[in-house]
Amino acid sequence: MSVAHPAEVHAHPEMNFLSKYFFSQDHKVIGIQFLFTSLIFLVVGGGLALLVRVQLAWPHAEIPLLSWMFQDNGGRMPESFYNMLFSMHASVMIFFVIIPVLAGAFGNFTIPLMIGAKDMAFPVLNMLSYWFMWPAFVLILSSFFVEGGGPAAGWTSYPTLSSVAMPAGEGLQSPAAPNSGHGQVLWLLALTFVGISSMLGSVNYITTIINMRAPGMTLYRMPMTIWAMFITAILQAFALPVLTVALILQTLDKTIGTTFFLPDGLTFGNWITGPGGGQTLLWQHLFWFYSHPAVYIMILPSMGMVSDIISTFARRPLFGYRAMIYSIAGIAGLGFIVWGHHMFQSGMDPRLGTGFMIATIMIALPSAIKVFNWLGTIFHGNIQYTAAMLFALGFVALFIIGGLSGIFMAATPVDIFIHDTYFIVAHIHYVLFTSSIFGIFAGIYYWFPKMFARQMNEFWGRVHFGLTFVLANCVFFPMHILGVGGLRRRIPDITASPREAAFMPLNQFITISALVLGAVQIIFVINFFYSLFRGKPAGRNPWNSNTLEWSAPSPPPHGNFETVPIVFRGPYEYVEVEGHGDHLPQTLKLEGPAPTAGH
Amino acid sequence: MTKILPLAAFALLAPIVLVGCGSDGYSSAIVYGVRTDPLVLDDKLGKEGYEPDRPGVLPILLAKDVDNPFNPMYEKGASLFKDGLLRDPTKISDKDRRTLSKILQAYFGRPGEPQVAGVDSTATRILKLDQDTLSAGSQLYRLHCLHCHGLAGDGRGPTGRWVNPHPRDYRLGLFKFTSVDQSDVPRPPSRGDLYRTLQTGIDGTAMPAFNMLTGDDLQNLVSYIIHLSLRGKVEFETIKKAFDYDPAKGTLSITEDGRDDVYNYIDAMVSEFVSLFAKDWVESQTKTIAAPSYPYADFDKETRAMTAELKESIQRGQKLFLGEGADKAKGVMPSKEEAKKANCVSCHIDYGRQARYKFDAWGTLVKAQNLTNPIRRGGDRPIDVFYRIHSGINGSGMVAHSKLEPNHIWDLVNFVQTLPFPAMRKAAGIEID
Amino acid sequence: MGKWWSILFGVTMIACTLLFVVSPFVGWWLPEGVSTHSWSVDLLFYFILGITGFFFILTEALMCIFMYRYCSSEKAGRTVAHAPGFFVRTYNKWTPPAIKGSIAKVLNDPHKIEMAWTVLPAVILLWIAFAQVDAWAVIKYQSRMPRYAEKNQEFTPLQIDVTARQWEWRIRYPSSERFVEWMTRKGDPEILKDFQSFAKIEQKDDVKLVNELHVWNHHPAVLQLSTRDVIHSFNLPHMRVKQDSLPGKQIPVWFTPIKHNTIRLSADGDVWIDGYNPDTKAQDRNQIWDLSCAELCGWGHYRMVGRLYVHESQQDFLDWLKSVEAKMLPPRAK
Amino acid sequence: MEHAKLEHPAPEHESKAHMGIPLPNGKLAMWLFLVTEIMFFTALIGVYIIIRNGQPTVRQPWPTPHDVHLVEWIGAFNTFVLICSSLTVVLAHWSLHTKNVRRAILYIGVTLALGCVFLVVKAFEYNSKFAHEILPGRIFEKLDGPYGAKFVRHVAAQLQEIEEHHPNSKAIGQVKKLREEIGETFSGLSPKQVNERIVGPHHVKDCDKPERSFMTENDKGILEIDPDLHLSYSIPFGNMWASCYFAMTGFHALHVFGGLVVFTVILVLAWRGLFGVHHELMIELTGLYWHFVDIVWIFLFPLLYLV
Repeated sequence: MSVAHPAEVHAHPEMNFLSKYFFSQDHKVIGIQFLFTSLIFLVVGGGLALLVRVQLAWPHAEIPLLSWMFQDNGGRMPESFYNMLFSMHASVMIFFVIIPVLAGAFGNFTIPLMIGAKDMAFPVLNMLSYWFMWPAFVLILSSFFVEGGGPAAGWTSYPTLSSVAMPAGEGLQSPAAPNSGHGQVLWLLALTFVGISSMLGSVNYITTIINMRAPGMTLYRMPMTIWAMFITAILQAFALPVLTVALILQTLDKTIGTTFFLPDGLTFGNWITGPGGGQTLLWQHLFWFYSHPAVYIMILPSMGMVSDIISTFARRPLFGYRAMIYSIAGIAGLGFIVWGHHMFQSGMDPRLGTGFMIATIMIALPSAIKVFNWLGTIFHGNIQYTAAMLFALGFVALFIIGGLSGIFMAATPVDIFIHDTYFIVAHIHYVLFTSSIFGIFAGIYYWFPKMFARQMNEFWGRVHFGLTFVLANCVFFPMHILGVGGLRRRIPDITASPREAAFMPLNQFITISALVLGAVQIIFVINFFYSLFRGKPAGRNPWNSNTLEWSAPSPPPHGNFETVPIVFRGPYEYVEVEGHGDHLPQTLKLEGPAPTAGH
Repeated sequence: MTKILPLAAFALLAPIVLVGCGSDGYSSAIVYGVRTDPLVLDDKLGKEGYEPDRPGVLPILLAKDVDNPFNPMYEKGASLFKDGLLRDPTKISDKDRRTLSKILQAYFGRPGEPQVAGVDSTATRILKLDQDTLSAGSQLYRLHCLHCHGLAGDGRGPTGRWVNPHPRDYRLGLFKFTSVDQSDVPRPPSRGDLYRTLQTGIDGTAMPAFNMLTGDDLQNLVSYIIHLSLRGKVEFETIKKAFDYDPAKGTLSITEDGRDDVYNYIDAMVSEFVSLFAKDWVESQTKTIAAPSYPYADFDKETRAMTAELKESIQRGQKLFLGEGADKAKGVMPSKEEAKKANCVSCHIDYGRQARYKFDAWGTLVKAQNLTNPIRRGGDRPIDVFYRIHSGINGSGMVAHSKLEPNHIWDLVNFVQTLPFPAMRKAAGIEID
Repeated sequence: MGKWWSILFGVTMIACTLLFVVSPFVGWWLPEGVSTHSWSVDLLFYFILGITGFFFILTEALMCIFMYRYCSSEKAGRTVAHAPGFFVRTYNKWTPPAIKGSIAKVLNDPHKIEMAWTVLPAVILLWIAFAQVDAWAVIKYQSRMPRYAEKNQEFTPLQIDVTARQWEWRIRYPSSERFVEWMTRKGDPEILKDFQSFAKIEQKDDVKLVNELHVWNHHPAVLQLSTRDVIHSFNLPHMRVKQDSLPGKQIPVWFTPIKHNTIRLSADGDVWIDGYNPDTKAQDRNQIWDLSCAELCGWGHYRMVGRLYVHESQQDFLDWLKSVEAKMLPPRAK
Repeated sequence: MEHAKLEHPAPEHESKAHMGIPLPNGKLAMWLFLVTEIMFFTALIGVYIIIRNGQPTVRQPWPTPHDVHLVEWIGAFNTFVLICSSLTVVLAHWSLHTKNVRRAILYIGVTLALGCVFLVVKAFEYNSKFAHEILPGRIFEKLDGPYGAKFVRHVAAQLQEIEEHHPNSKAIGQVKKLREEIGETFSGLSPKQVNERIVGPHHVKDCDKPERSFMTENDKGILEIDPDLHLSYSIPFGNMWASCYFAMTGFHALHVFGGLVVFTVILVLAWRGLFGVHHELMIELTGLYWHFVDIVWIFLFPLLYLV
């Protein structure tokens, strides 16, 4: 990573290579570390997804390239291997890509810069939050190679499939599935480490945002990115410990013979499990108590970043700035009382389902407000179609689909039919791929100049967007149709049921689109690395953006700002002022009466 | 940046080229291998009472696994082979192995193109061993059975070692659940037995029901399983007969030194075995037990209560079950002549609740079923339980009780069906603890 | 140049919409609903589809129009000259609106428009939420479960015990004798007791089958769902029924079919086949109704597929049940 | 709201280094950390409450403290110890606030000692569980299942050991008789009957009553005669109880231990002469944490020992 650093960096001559790039306490380096490791995992997770798709489209054929691994299965992929693929795809994407990139990379990089602080409140803690990810990386990757293979009980890891164990002290193998043995234990430990890392990060973010803002940076002058990161961190602080407890308890179930999630007397052929008394639904409650807010942890930062980007490139104040904040807070608040909507068909008391349904449907409201506000922002704007802006607009266009399809699932009677079908798969991918990942791409294109002092190639960025946008819809939109047809998810061979076999042509179309979509991302990778070394040098503020980070040098030195910035105005005042064009940075102090930019 | 263009174009095209590379059947590279796991020649492999295998460590008798110090057979490892309880086919010389493989392939083809050569047309017709049926069966087997039962029907597919009881190894020609008369010699099952097993699955094991497949598909599968079983048994007996273990060299070699024409020697042996075993199968198809009529009326129509004759039958069944080994502590004593006949409790200790582990014909550890558990692997219809008692369970140590009087078998059936359910035990007036 | 992007967005979204329009005609759509409550589920589905479809088209259309209309002529990073517009007060000055009249008053007051687009969806969403409470209650609330015919009930439901295991459905029916008693003797406390004990206590003459669920038309069936190993999900897509079965618990599920799909193959034989369409009086692939597992339950999850047979009448069902019983036992001596 | 005019930056902004609430970063972070800890223990305790109230029935009740060798007064003593330590940590903070460093060190020392007392008592309690095999995965329950045979064998081995090593036990006669009845093949008595012999007919839970009992009203179980013998017996829901007990008290003990490490560090600092009034914030934060640990125990004690 030989990025050309301006001279300011050399003001800290005591730092050697190791402490500068590896054990750095500088929030920007930590953010970039998060970004790089997570992008590597993005490749891993994407590869797993493509394998899943190949198996789905040609379930009876030999798997190209990998068939040598499966000679003893007639060249086909064993079903347990397929289950591992999608379980690991989801786990990797959620816990090792989206959350670390959004909260870890962008959170770290943007928070001190955008609030005008020198660094995080606790730089050492910040460094630890990155290095606590490493045990998780090692554990999750090693789970592929242990006896029985990686976990295959889905990313939700429902007991008892995931947690049935041999009696204490008789090995970690599981009678329920080969993969639920060693691989599952490693998965549980990996996620515990991710949880610790996120928890350290969230405490740090909240403290930093509350206490380290630059003079004049009142709460209502903070950019949406910071608001989103702030609320995300609060979500993490409250929800993560519950997941940690669930993970620890399941680990104990699997290793020392406790039975929190295991009823007694389960029969698996010759194995009949011993004393029990636990409840399987308990895991689901604990898991979703975290993992539903986690869905918002995975989308809110993207929403924040997209708000910033849209406002910048539409050259318009963000419409309804406060409404945006309240709706983020509303989503987060409601997010804590709707976890049961994942469990409508789970055997939970159906009367609880009614309550969860009403709360869930109301979540659509703040989401709708946000969409309308984004539309309001580009209305009468002067839209500059940069790659970042395109991804942000793509986010809005496709988040609408993801949001609207959520209403189907929230409606309990309709959920009876579409629960555990491809409709769910379509929904989560519209929210997580075409929204969160689009937000991440937008953020990378937008902040790349600040991170590396060079600009990414705009032309290839737009090509990347155009192809990704079209192909993502080719991949994920037909899944709605599969779901409406009642195709179950998580099955490697849809020909097992004649009703489902009818969807084969659609499935093959999706797979081909997915393969091309995967290939298109190579454009991004090449563009990223090419620009890293050869990109056009960027000045401080290539986008004429108003927020604070653009008033720092590119890349910002250790300590970020030459002088402590003083904030005079809100982040989105893209209004025309005599002598300033429409670029009114937050640090700009105007003579005369104050500007009153509304929204 | 111009360099990116061709790269991107390549990247876009690559997946399209990849699409549809694989074929839907076995590739021609896949052939049946000559077996490598030991031949179990005797089931007295060790003392009773070992804990069973754990998931993931299935074949405790795999030769390399006996060398594993954690294997319970480790201490006896070497002597198992010396004493002739096991024979290790990995010791066959490469040349002989190639010869055997070639000959077997000539008779049985490969998974993509299975066949059974060397049997007469009657057998082919009765057992439906024609090539069309077999290749249809082989395709289905690849999709539905292979991952547990393995390519050669050896029960060692990729997921096979993770389930307990282990998937059946067809290569001994022994099948557990038959409705065929087993009183004199162990016989292969009828096609109907295999069909029913496929259709209903085996409760209490990882064998699921396959009744979402059509009847024709199941018939094709039955044929293919017969094919695998024939091939396996021929291979087994050939290795057992033709190759002998030389303790000095530690190898298996051709038994008769005088013959230089190894190919013809093995070929003749294989040819003989194929027609012999096919005959066994054909014979089995006609030896189905004719179950005698059921003598009792079970429930009173009006009150839905057990009839007195059913109660008596169940109580008789208990006495038959306990036989001579009846426990004084339980206060149950059978009459002399009844006691001699069944005596199930000698294996199903404490109604199977405290049964001990034993080795079966495949060299795996099994124990007599815990009959207080309602799961009946051979099927839970009364007629299924009747067959189990009458014809036993091949290879497992459960012997055929075909000498028992039919009515006594029905008594045992009634008792065994009552045993798992406390409410029914109470109604029938029997106590088990 | 920038306007091109709005066209890309528009075309993609139109393609997506078209897919939803076309697929019902290709057969990629909701399977036929054949239970009494399936229509209420479908109605809600179509209703939500209508509302979300409307808002989808509205928002995407607005977005594409805005993207087309407000494309900047300046390159990224340059400041631009702002055209006067709604909602924005430029520096120290309120630009007069372009639209005149009463609509303009609303459009130009951001408060009002924000209130409008908050309250309107809120009302619609709340309405959706409350509209479906009753449909949900009928399908799932145990208080609405059909019970043994006591006072004001016409008939006793068929009761079936369904046990899931990796990877099949093991299904237990009452014997034909017992079943006839249930159906004919109403209000008898003895029979009530027997009826209620069915789910908890197995009996010697119970009929057990694998993967084959038999019920008959226009009669409620109550299934007592349990599992022996991991979580499975009982899924009858045509009946709009889905319910997870939990280890250690027994969960009732019920439905009433309104169409049958099973006939006797030959007049006096005991072979029964499904896939019969009573409307067209012909065999029909779409009339094969599957009973699948919808919750990941291990590597055989995908193949955990059984079949649902709906007989035409109670008599047909009884005949079938007797034919199965006949195979369980050789003929009785007496 | 949108129309609120953005006021000119007030003069105090320029004088302050940054904005924020009047709390040191450390204290704010400590409170946030405690929030996460509260959620952690809420989840644990919630799990316990749900399981405790979820499945048990009259036939198969949740174990009473007596069933699982839990002594109320020991728990109460520990609660008292922990409350005292909370007081001393407050006093330490107060002493430092009033610049009395020596007394502060003394109080910290006392707190450390009290914390150690708590852990030592806990260790004794744990030991009694280990001795009677009240451990997750080791407890027998549901004797009619496949684990019945294991239970009988386990008891047979224990009986043999008692005969060899405790020949003077009051119940040695019954022990010998039971072993004889179980027999060489372990098939003489059913698991439920063995269990009844051990705990006596009055203490058998409904779900473990054998269908045929050979004990009369006057017979006493082996453990009734000699409660000190280490014999396994059936505890319905015992495994769940042990799971919850060890998870909750175990994580609490880990937190206590963490606190003790901090106190030790403070004492080491003091020993080296580095401790002084500038550590007030540190003591305050440690105190906050220690109070939290204390409060958790105050929830755990009644939930486990009294309810």
